[in-house]
Amino acid sequence: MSTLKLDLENYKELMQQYIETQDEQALYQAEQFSKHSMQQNISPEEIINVHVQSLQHLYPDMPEHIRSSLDFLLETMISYGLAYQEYQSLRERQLELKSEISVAANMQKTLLATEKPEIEGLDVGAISIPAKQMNGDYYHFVKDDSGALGVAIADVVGKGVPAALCMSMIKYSMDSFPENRMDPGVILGSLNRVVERNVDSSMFITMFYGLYNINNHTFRFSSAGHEPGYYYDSKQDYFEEIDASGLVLGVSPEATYEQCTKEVHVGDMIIMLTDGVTECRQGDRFIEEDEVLEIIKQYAHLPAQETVEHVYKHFERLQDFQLRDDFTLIILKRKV
Amino acid sequence: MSTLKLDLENYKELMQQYIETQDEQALYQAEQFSKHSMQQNISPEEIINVHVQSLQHLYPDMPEHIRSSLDFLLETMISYGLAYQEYQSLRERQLELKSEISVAANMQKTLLATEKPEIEGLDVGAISIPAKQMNGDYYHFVKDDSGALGVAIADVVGKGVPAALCMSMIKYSMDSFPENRMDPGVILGSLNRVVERNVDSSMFITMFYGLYNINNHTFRFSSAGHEPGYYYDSKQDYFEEIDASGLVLGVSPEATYEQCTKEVHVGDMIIMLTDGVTECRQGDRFIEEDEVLEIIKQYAHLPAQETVEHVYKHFERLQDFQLRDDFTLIILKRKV
Amino acid sequence: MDFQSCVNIKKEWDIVGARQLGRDIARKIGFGTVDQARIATAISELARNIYLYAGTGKICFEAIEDMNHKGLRIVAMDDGPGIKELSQVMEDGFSTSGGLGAGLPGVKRLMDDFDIQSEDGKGTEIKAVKWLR
Amino acid sequence: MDFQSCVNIKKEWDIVGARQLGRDIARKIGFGTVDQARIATAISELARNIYLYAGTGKICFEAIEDMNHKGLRIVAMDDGPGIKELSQVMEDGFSTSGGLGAGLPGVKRLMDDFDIQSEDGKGTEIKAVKWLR
Ligand SMILES: [Mn+2]
Ligand SMILES: [Mn+2]
Ligand SMILES: [Mn+2]
Ligand SMILES: [Mn+2]
Repeated sequence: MSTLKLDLENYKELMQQYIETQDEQALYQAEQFSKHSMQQNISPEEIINVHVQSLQHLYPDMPEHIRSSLDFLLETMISYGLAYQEYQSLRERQLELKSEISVAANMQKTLLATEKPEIEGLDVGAISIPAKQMNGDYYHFVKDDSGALGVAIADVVGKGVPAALCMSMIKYSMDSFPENRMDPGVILGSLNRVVERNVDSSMFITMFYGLYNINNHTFRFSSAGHEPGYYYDSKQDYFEEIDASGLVLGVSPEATYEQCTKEVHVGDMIIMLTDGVTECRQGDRFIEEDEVLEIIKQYAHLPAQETVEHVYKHFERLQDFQLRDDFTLIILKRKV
Repeated sequence: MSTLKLDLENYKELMQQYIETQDEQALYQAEQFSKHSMQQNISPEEIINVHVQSLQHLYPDMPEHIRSSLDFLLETMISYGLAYQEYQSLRERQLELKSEISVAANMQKTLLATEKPEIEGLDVGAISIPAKQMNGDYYHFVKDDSGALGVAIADVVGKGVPAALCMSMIKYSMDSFPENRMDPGVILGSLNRVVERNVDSSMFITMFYGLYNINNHTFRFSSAGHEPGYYYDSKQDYFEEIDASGLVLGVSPEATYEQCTKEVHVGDMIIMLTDGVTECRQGDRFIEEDEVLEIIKQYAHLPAQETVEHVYKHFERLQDFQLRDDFTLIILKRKV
Repeated sequence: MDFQSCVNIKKEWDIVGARQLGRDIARKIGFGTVDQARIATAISELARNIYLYAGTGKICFEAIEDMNHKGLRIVAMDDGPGIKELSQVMEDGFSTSGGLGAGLPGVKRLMDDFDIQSEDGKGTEIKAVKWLR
Repeated sequence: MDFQSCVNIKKEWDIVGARQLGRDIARKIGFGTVDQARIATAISELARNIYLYAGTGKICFEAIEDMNHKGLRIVAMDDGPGIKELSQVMEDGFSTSGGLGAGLPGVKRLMDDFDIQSEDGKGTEIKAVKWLR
């Protein structure tokens, strides 16, 4: 109450100064005054009221119709005042939610963490960056009993919290698979049943699963409707799409997954990615597939981890530092 | 532009009406006018502007100082106008988040769903209601090979999205336990290691795990720092606390869990709950433990499922239909 | 409650009548311009809710006094269908959707105390108090 | 750009000078009272940012014209530390925290076009345009 009275004095003086001199300084201070008032949660109708009172002090002979008109104006401001108060409480709630989701995002990071494997003769690079706080992409490495390397890369249709919940399900399902049965087609088949049973039918997951056999350097893979990967033939300097037929996870319990095999030669690369990489946009323009491969090639001479990081930075800048979709890129390069 | 002009006419007429008659109807219409303006995203400073223009039309001889004062007033409204626009965009974002979380909450329901077991001679009731959209409480039933019934009840410290993520982890871990090894102490021990490994150290889970042996009617249980349960002796009309010592999950990897056993007689009940039941609040007053037990007894003659539902409704009303914490209550009643 | 301090709400025009009576009483109690306008807006919301959702009902006003200060109590009653999802209706941030109505959270904000009782099929009673400061 | 249409920002007082010059040019271009006030508020924000975070810099004004309409371009330049987290600074809802500053999202709202370039350690340049409607 006393602060408001103080402010009334203040307002009256500033207004008087402006009326007398019409100078910009008074207007600048008017701006400061209103910001200060907002900090104290003063509603716009109270500003009108202070205005009326200031006018009455300064001009006791103010015409009655002016006074009435200002009462009328005040009445129109009540609804704006309500919106203003709702704004304050919305902002608080929003901050709460924001911090809640940031806690969840950190948990998700811990939960989904996978260790990049150290494997003799194979250079591995992997990066996964969420567009918002929570990641709807997922990748996972696992070595099986025979020393083969299993690589999963997945994308939930949808972003944010629901996608994150869905991904943690995938992660736990995969963790519970026995470590000796790692055929890509079989793994996708089991995951498909888990997703079909547990998740609302409106939610889909695409996944590419590959198994790199370190002994004979073959790459066996299956895909559940996922973005195709690429094989880079370094001798011919040529990219070849690698894909296998299979339904996205969670659509039909009977889905089966084709399994394909690719021989990998020294110096060649296997590239796995999500559509957040291939569907980068620059303004309204979608990036062409060729452009993505061009950029990968540009950094291909570097260690695989540096390659994926440079490619990410390239497309991050291209998109004004605001990803439209989660971005995940994995590269396996045969060294010897 | 044209709508705004139209509104200017409208405002002028209403204002004139009010100045001439001072009647309430004009003020009511002023309110309608401002709501209509808000619908069209018109900022408060524009209302001031319309006011000034209306005054000038009606009173071309308006004193210069009044005109100046209104320019000054307009200046103070610019910041409020900005807040108003931010309010609009915040509200949109909030609606988005709300629907995102409601999708996630539905997923969680599907994911955490557990079937209430039908067991000869045992009457089972269970209810779990989240305080906000997502549930940080969890319960789970499982029958083991010997026909014994395993019951888990858990509470994450924390609510909302992070708690939900945490709970889905618990659920997947429990699903991956072999179905023949169901000693309460062992189960809590394994879960403790999972939580300790996977979850940020700031997040705790309390859990009570019980195993009801249908052959000899004994109840074996362990607790990870969870709210104690109760045994209701129907002959003596007496509630006895049942508790076992053990650390909350996720604090120390070496925690061990005491196992206790309780014989269950015909007509008696085992009550498991979370602190959302025992820490109900009415206004500023916490409910006493006795009150909770009193209410349970009041409905104990009903089938177990009806009992838990009536108890929930009682405390929901007591708390003005706004739960402060997730509410979970399970009752096992030996029938024969 | 005194008969004369109630207004029956049957048609839109009655909203204005309720505002008028409420504002007069508020002025007599000693409320200033801003509070008068806030009280009138709260009355609008309550009366419009009756008019739109219950069809008919009434709004009563009472000058009250506790140890420390004077105040105005507004009671809105109807025998309409009642409000099923109270917690949803009282939720913030969406009441002024599109700006057409401040809704009940708005009334709660405009006044100092707010209490609502509603039973499915048996109507709604809302009590709101504004204290003179 | 014409020398006379720039104001150097070194002390708080210069904010008022920038507002004054900007408002004069806006008035000459033909902007009405509301837009003049919005432009002045945008100038305040830009100038205060320079004063608070860069120490010194300048704000320039230019009357512009495309095929359809006239407008005012404001350019705020400094050699300060630059803005590291652009996406965070431009995020909505938290800029007016506590109500002390409308921040850059506020400037974006007050004007029609908005463009920002900032390099870590090399300063910031903000261009904002308001079109006459
Ligand atoms: Mn996705
Ligand atoms: Mn994607
Ligand atoms: Mn909890
Ligand atoms: Mn709890």
